Parts: sequence; C-alpha cells; structure tokens
Amino acid sequence: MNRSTQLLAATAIVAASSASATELEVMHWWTSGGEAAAVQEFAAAFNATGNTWVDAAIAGGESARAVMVSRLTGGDPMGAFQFNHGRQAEELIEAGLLRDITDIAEAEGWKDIVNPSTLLDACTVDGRIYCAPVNIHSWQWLWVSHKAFEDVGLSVPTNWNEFVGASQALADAGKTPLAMGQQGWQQSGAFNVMFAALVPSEIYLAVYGDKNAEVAAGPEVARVFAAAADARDMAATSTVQNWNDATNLVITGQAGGQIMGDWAQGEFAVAEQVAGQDYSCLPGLGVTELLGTGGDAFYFPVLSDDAQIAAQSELAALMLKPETQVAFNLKKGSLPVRGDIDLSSANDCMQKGLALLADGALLPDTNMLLTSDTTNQINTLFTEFFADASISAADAQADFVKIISRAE
Amino acid sequence: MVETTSHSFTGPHGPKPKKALSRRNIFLYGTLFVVTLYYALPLYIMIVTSLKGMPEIRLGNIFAPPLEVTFEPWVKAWSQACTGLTCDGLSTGFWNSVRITIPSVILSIIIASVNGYALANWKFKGANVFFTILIFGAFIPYQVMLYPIVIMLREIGLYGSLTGLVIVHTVFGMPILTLLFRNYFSSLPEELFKAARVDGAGFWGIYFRIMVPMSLPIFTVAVILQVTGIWNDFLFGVVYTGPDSYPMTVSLNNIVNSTQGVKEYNVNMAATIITGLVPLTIYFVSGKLFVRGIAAGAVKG
Amino acid sequence: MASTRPNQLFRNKSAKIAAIPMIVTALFVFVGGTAWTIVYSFTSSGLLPRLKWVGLDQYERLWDTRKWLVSIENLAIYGLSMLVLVFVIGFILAALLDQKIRFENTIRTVILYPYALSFVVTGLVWQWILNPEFGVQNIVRGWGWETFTFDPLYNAEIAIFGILIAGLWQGSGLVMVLMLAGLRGIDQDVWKAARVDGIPAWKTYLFIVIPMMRPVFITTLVLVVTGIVKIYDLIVAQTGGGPGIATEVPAKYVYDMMFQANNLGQGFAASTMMLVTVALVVIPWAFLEFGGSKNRG
Amino acid sequence: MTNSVEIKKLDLHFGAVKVLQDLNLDIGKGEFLVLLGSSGCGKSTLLNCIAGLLDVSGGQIHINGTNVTWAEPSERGIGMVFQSYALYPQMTVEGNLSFGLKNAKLPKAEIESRVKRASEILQIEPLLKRKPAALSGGQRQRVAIGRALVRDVDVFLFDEPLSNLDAKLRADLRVEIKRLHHSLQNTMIYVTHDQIEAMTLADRIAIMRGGQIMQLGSPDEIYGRPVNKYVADFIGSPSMNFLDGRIQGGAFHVGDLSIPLDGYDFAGGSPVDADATIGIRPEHVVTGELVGNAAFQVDVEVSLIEPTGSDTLIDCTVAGNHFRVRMDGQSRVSLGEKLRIGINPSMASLFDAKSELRL
Repeated sequence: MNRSTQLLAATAIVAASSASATELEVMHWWTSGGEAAAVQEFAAAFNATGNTWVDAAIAGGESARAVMVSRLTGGDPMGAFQFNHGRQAEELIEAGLLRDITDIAEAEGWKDIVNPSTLLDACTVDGRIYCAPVNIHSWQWLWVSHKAFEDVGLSVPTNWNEFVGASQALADAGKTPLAMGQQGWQQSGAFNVMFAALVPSEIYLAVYGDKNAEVAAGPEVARVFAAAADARDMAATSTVQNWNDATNLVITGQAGGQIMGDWAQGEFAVAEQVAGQDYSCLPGLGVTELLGTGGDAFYFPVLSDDAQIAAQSELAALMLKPETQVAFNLKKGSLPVRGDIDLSSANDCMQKGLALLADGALLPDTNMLLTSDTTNQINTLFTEFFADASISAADAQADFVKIISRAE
Repeated sequence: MVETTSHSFTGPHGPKPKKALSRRNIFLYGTLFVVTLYYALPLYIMIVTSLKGMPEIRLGNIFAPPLEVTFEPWVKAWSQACTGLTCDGLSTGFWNSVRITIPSVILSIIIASVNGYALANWKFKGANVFFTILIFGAFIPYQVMLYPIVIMLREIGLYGSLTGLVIVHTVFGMPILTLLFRNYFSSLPEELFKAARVDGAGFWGIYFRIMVPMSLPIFTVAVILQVTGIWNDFLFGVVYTGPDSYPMTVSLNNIVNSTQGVKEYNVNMAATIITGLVPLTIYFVSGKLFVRGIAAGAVKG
Repeated sequence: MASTRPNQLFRNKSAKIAAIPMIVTALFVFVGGTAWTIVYSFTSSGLLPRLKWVGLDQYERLWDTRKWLVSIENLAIYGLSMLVLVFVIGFILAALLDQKIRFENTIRTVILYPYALSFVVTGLVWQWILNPEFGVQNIVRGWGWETFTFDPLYNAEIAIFGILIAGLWQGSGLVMVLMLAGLRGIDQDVWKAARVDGIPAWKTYLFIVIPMMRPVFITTLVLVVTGIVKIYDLIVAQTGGGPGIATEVPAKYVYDMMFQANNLGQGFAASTMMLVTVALVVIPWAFLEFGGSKNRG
Repeated sequence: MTNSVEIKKLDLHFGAVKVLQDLNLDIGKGEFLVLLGSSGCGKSTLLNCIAGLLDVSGGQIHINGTNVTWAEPSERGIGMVFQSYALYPQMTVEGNLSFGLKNAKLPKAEIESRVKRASEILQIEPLLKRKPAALSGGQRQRVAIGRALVRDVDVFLFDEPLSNLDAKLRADLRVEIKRLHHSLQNTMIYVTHDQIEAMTLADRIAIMRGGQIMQLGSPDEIYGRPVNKYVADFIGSPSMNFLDGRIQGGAFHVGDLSIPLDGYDFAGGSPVDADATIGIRPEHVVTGELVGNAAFQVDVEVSLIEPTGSDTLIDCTVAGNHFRVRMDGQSRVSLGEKLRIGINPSMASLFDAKSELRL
C-alpha cells in the first residue's frame, strides 16, 4: 500500500469511524494526468466511506487486460476493475466470473437516472446488470488549436471542411495540420468519427450495427475513405505515438488540430488551457453535431469475502452518486451518466456535449456494436492505411468490406 | 587435468602486437574507439538527459551535456513520480523487485545446477529426452505460455502469490541455465567424479563437496543472467502477482508509458537508469569472472 | 549388497529425484502447455479459453491475414540479419579484444553493459536516437548537412533495420563475451603453428580457430536464436509495430490477438504455428547435438 | 577361497556398440594383474566395470566372494588411482585422503591414524596441509595412491596411473608401486598401454583387444609364447619380425630360404603343409661367434644402424622382408656391411596364416 492512500485511509477512518475498513483492490489503466486525477476522485470518495481503495494501475489497456483476465481465470480476482463496457465483457459474464449487481442498481434506481439508457443496456445481459457505467465518452470531437491558426494568420475553423481547407497554410508554415498518434485505435477512431460525422447515421448503423457488407462497399462509405485519405495527408508529419503526445502538439500550437475523444479535454485542463479561448472543440467535426455514447464501466468480480462484497456494493453505488459523478467527470473530461445533475461548473466543451446529450443526438459506440476482434482488425487496417500513402482509399475500403462481412 | 580445466582462459591468445604506433595498432585502437563510442552513446544520452531540466530538453539537442545539472528528475523518478494514484516513484517497486529477484535467482540456480549436474554426470535413461524438451522450451515465447501457466498455478493453488512467481521464473530460467551448467559440469574431469564415487560420496555428496566448490565462475554467470532476466521482467511480474508485490518494471512502465501533458523525458531516463542499476552494478563488479565463467560454461560440451 | 540387477527405475535414484523439477517442467509446462495451446487453437475461444470447436478456421484466417504474413517476413529478415551480424560483429570484436590490448576490461564492459538493460529501456533510448526531430538526423543537420536523412523508424521500408540497430546494440556484447571466452580456450600452439606455416591471421581464424570453437558457437546459437524467436518487448517499446504494420513480429501478433482482440483461438493458432516450427527445427537438432551419448571412460 | 576378483561372462554395450564381450577373468588374492592393450581395447572400461563406475549389460563381478555386480563403488572394497590423479582441487592433501573415510563415517581417531599411516608409507607427510595445485606431478600421484591406501581395501585399481608423468618419475613410481605391492600383498589390477610397466609389475598380464582378452598369462608366457600374431606383435620392443611363408616337410619356406623347424614346440602337432607366418624377435637373432650354433643361418646386408647405447639395432632384408636384429651395444658394424645372422626355431613363434593363431 502506498503512502498517499494510507494517508487517505487514515483520514477516512477519522471521518467515518463507524464503517469497517475493508481494502478493495481496483484495477484500471488510467495513468495519464487527467485520468489519474479523475480516479483520485473515486478513491477519495471510496476512502471516505471508511474502506480503502487499493490502487492497481497498469499503463496500457493491453497489459491491463492481460492481467485482469489472468487474475480472473487464475482465481485471484481483484475487487473491481475498469473495462470498456460493451461486448468485451460478455464472455466473462457467461463464465460466471462477474458479480450480478442488479440489486444495487435497483436500490439506487439506476434505471431511472442513467441517461442515455443504452449505457445501462450495455451492462445488461439477460436482464441482469453486471457493471456500473461511470461516464460517457464520445469520440466525435475535433480539437483545434487557436494558437496554430493565429500563428499563420487564419481564423479558427468551425468545421471539418474549413479545417481541411486551411491545412495547406498550416503545412506551409511548418506545422502539422492534423496531429495523429501512430496507433491503430487512434487512427481507426478518427476514421469512425469521420464516418459518423460526414455521412448519414443510417449508413453507420447499417455497417457497424447490421454488418451490412454491401453498404460498406457503397459510395457513401467511399466518401469517408476519401476523407480519411485527406486526413492521412494532413497527418503525414505527425510522428508521435501516444494520443496525449498528439494532444500536446495541439496544445503547443505545433499542430492545427486533432480528432480525439473527449478525454483529450483532460490534457487541455492539465495544461491550464481555456476552452473557446485557447482551443475549440467541435463535436461531430462541426459537420453533424452528434455524439457516440461509449464510455467506461466498472465490473465487480465474484468474491467470497463478505466484507469485500459489501465494499464492492458500496463502491458500485458510490460511483453513480451525483457528487462523485460531477467530481469524476470534471477531471476526466467526460460526461456524467445521469442527466439529473447540475454541471454548470463544466466548461464550454462539456456544455456542448451535455446539450447534445439532452437533445438525444446520439449514436451507439463501436465498442457496443463490434467485438474487440473486429475492432482490432479495423485498427490494423487503419494503422496500415495511415502509415502507407500508397494504399488507395479504394483498396482500404475493399479490406474494410472484408472485415465487416466476417464480423459477428 | 584438474588444475587446467577452468582457470586458464584468461590470457589473451591472439598474435602479439608489435610496436606501439604501428599501422596495425592505429587501426586496432581506432576501431575499438569507434565501437566503444557506439555502445556507450545511448548510456551517455540517458545520463545526460536525466540531469537536464525539461526546458533544456525542449531545446532539442539530446547529445549536448546539461547546461545546468539537476538531480530533480532522479528524485522524482525514485520517490515522487505518479503511477495512477500511487505517487512514490520507483521506490516501492524496487523493494518488491528485490523480494522477487532474490528467491527466484536462488531457486532457479539451485534447480538448474542440479539438473545440469545430473545430466552431465548421472546420465539416466530418458534424461536426454527431457533435456531436449527443455531446450525446446527455451524457444517458447513467454506470451504463449501465459494462460496455461495461469491455469497450472491455479490448480496448485499458487496463483497470485510470490511463490508462484518464483516458480514461473525458475521454470523459464531452467532451459538456458541447465544447458550452461550441463556444459560446465561436463567440462570438469570425469575422473574426479569417479574418484568421489569410489570414495563413497553419493549424488548430493559429490554435488556439494566436489562440484559446487569448483563452480564459482559458472555460478557467477548464472547469477548475472538470472538477475538481468528477472529484474527486467515485466510480464510475469504483472500477471502472476498482485499490486502489493508489483516489481519495479511495472512502475517503470507506468512512468514511461503515461504522461502528464508533456512527456518528462528526464524523469523517464532517470527511471530507466535507476531500474537498470542493479544488473549494471553486478556486471561492473563481476567483470572478469563473467568472462571466465562463460568460457567454462560455453566452451566445453 | 545387491547381487541381482536392481529395478531400472531405482537405479541412480537420487539423480532421478533431483531431476524431478526438470521432468515436471519439461512434461507439464513445455509439453503440456504446448499441447494445451494446440488443442485450443482449434476452438473459437475469445476472451476466455473455451472448447467450442471450429476446426481449421483459425488457421485459415491466420494465413489470410496480412499482419501475420508481414510478421513472419519481418521475423525472417530480422532473424537472418541479426544472426549473421551478431555473430560477425561479436566475433570480430572478440578477435580485436584478444590482441593483448590495453583497457580490455573497460572496453569489454562497455560493449557488454547493454545486455543488462531491459528491452523496454533499449527500445526507448533508440527510439529517441533514431527520432529525426532530435536524434542523429537532427544533429548531423545541425552540423550543416541539411539534407541528411536518417529516420529508419519512420520509414516503413527500413523500419525493421531500425529495430535491428537496437537489437544488435543490446545483444552483441554477450556474443562478444562468448566468442572471447571461446578464443581464450583455444590452444596457444595453434597460433604458433599457423605462424610457422605462414598462414595469414584471417585465414587462421576462418579455417582453424572457428571450427575449433564449435561448442561456443552452439551455445551462442541457442541464446541468439531464442532471443530472435521471442522478440517482442523491443518492438513494442521502439515502434509498437509501426509505422503501419512494418515492424510487426509473430510474438506480437500472438499477444495482440490474445489481449487486444480478445481472440484467444486466433492467438493460439499463431502460437501453434510458432511452436510447431520451432519444435520441428529444434527438437531433432537438439537431440543430435545433446542427446548423442558421448560415452567416456 | 583363492580368488580375489572373479569376472563371469561380462558383457557391456552402449546401444549397438559392443564394448566388452563375454569376458571371463579370475584374479587371485594378492595377485598383480595388468590389463594391457592399445587405446580403445576396453581395458579401462573393464576396470571401470570392476570399480562399479559403469553399469554392465550382462554377467557378474565378484569381489572377495561376494557378487558386487550392482553394488555401489564404495561398497566393493576397492581403491582406485586415476591417470589424471583426480585430486579434489579445493581440499588439502589431508582432506583428499580423508574424504572417503569421512563418507564412510569412520571415527575421527581412526581416520587420523589411517591418514598418518598412508602418508608415512608414501612419504607425503610434509604435504598434508597443501592444496593439490601446489604439488608436483609425482607428489600428486602419491597422494592419489594414498587415497586408495587409506581405504584399507583388498583390491587396488590403477587406471594408467603413470601416463601423465615424465619418463624418470614414471620409472621411480613404478618401482614404488611394486614395493607397495610387496609390502601390502593386496590384489592390484593395473591398466596400462605401456608394456614395460606391464612386464615389470605384473604377476599376470591380460592382453586385451576389441573388448576381449587375447591372452592371459605371466609376462614370460606372453613374451615367449604369444597366442597369436597380435599379441606377438604388441609385446616386445622393438617389435617382432614376421616372415610370411609355408610350412612343408618340417621346415618353414620363405622365398628361397628354408628354416628347419626341429626343436619348435608345436602346440597341436606339426602341420604337414600349411601357409604360415614365422615370428622372430630381434633380440633372439644371434650374431657373431654364436651364429655357428644356430639351426638356420643367412647372410644379410646392413641397411640401417640405430645405436641406443645398451643395444644396437640393425635393419636388413631377409627373403625380401624387412628384418631387424638386435646386437650388443658394443658391436661394431658399418652400413652396407655383410653380416651373417642365425635363428633358433625354438625361440621363434609360428602362426597360422589365416587364423593368426599360434601353431
């Protein structure tokens, strides 16, 4: 146990000496600045209940998932763990490794407060609830650096088309028009954003929801691939790997913008940038304003120790409490999962997101529609596509069609 | 012959150089100088970077010596860097690594040396079959065995414990170490082994009284290889233990692979050097013995 | 005293008892683990291993996946280059160090130290040195050679050689020490004889000394090849497989499939291909090399 | 009970390679038996089997009347001395001597007295506190012998113990071993490829070849009546002269020469008409005034002279075959000189041309 949690635990015990102190190991891969600050809110709240949050952070979702699944199969489960909700956890639930938390959900009235309700659906298997959604993350944002455009004497673009139009000027000034980390999930993520924003939603749902290969081969999708090819040209000089390194290029004005999920917000916050003043955020690339409703959820493995089970229940209930939701999501840069809370303290970008959420301009997230196997194949496809300018949009689309036709 | 077996490898054998400034010497030392530079450069960069402040690093010249030496990154890497909520740098992980490395190194070396001895001196039926499988095992990528081992450890009730991790390190260290020990013990004069048998020493008597006292060099090599391998391990450490015994490499991974806005290269480099310090120290200290041991373990056989 | 032939099982009893850990490891972990992997490669296991048979589907898909084919190609290129270069460099360095030179200890330590560092570290440092923005390219351009280009990690055509540079830096020290040890084990008289016969030094090395060093070469070969087959960490730390999929390798494909795609069956199919290939090459070779009973006495 | 070591139908094979075949050997109490043969003949292997260091494939080994075929080496009542001395490098001389006794859990006083006695006999008392690396070759071998001596056993096994020593030390230690045998009177089995050692030390010699014993007998017998051409050729230095010819009418015909065989002691009666080889040792050829008494005489031309000091060896040609003659070191001959030599058939050996067995 580390010093800071010890300290927190100590204060917590003083504060709520009636509760018994149970250590609960919580595993997640939120190690980057804004993420860690957000987790800290959960930990603090949990420790305030008299329990102790034992933090098990492993950088990199891949390593973390390997550990989580190993621990579960190995019969040494942690108390709770972060996972992308959606289809990834289905198997763990089928194998009976995860705790059914329907009773907590009912006691807390999650059905009534979670908005959009699809979030809870993603946690539900055969009518039982297995996870606590903690936030809504949406991918569909274009982050634009005001500094970069001021440097070249242009006005800040308000949508993707203007952004593409201004890219040459940025490139001429030695800037990278579009910052893009060279990792498959970032590249395919950017593609999916364009997919959601540049063509009608029906197409998106037909391809990812119904796995309709014909639509995937069609002219609308071809337009998306053409846009992706543009993005590839704009990102040609972006050599960073990690998403936050790419975001940093935007923060420092070395790059014009970045297509990245709302978690990038946290990096801007850490860098003390002000939305609308230092940077702009354009949901749906400023073209079709809508949001995907992905997000993170916490799952609770089946445990045998009663004290720990009680602690799990407390944690699950706590995560959706209004005050925790506010504190967590402000730090994380994501949207709260309940519509009944006041987020007036949120900044410009989050207000935009909340508005869209209230309007119901929503799309299901790819994680809910696709298996991680399919996602992974799409990631690989776009890694290749973005790294190799000689791959034509048409070739890439053909591969894409193949993946969709094979998807379950 | 006993006295010439393992102790006469240390003298250089090549043709003797002639005059100090011959063309040959200029070429020889010139080449070695360039080569040494190539090998030393990354370490130089790591050290120099770790002593710079972030503003200086942004200036961009990674080769330039620090204008202003700061030990801040070292302090931060050791005791302040945050990995998730834990903000005590590498220090906790360091002691966990020590707790993992020491028993793993000891157990793996004991088992491998006994294996090597049994294979070299007590050839029993089927021994070569097992040894061949063991050599095959040396080629198995660790990732492949991750799940089967999870299941095996679960079945014997050692999953998630330090003991389980020690066993995993022992298992994966076994192939190469057994090969080295087997070769080493084969290179010892067989008559010694025979003499000891006539003298009534048994399997363990010969091992402890005759073989081990003669095997300092190969044990040094084994220690070096194992300390390096186990200290630097990330995968097993993170998969087979819990967060209260995560090794240093987990902290290192968390420091290096997650950033707060800007990548703190100086802290990364300091963390990197600190993590590598234990194996490096062992290398620098054991120097000559290492070469001698390698000679004994690898040359014969 | 025993007068009749004792049961073969109890002959050398202590030796057999002592070998139990080895036997258990060989049978349960290596053979058992391999068998387990092969069995599950015929299933559609996703996030968890499950026995839902799908026949050869995983293999069909495997060989239809460009990333896998690229991985194999990369491993072949990297492996062959690494094998040749690490031996050549290691041997030449050892031969140079074997010339009764000064500072031998210092130079040897400098060449060897990279082996003490983990691949994660190696990958990071070299990623940096090879980064065109602040690495070697930047420095050389700073000297006035404005068009100098050296960005192996950002050029898909040669990225695998960028990995090779780091791999060689890390691994050649150990090979050098092994070779040096081998050279030190060669009888001094060989050199005398060669000089008397007027054979040039390079010929002596090539035709006399190297053949005499066969055992060292075998040990080194095992160490180097196991390192090549298992290469994973270095790639992840240095390029993450990129640019694109230019530096993907089989071990990474396995890991990605298992923990990123949650497709264990596919990961196991790839593992099986690796294991079977290795087994077909290694087992007969190892049996001949180590099994051939060298009877003494 | 008279036999100290009995070997019955011993077989040893490694896979398909037969190393020892159907080997029988009885060694009497107090006997000094030398196993002699060229390298690879199986002599060391046989010794290792007796010591219990190699598992046999078939047959039995009895020591002092007990079947020890499957007993541990240390339980067989043997002591063994190795070619490379095999001293434990990390132990002092004293430690080396006492190691086996400590393993046998003898009382401390007993160990001390035995070590003292052995070191007195071998005159190595001043060396007791030294490590083997600080000893000379001869001293090391004494310690190695001492290690067998302290065991207080009836059977000593020597595996080429003198091969690593230089010529002078070898001769000294040879004498010492012989003296040791005389004073201790225990059974000694001694492996060597050196026939001088064999001849000087042995009560009986077993000549081995291809995993089998070719001939077992006293040095005299081996030397004087070799059972086959191999043994005849192997024993004796310089080696025996062989002439291929034919026995006919009581004489041996080679080329145009005819050697009368009166006085030759045929093993199984004189063959009437057979191809054969006659073997004559260079030292059995007579020269000078003794020639007159020889049953067969011939004139030869000296083609090479090798003086060794004590003897002079002369090369010549007899019936087209290369032939060597040993003369006294004082003899004065010169190259190209015509020389009359004489041969006594009683000193010669005749071998069947096909089977190479003694006739």
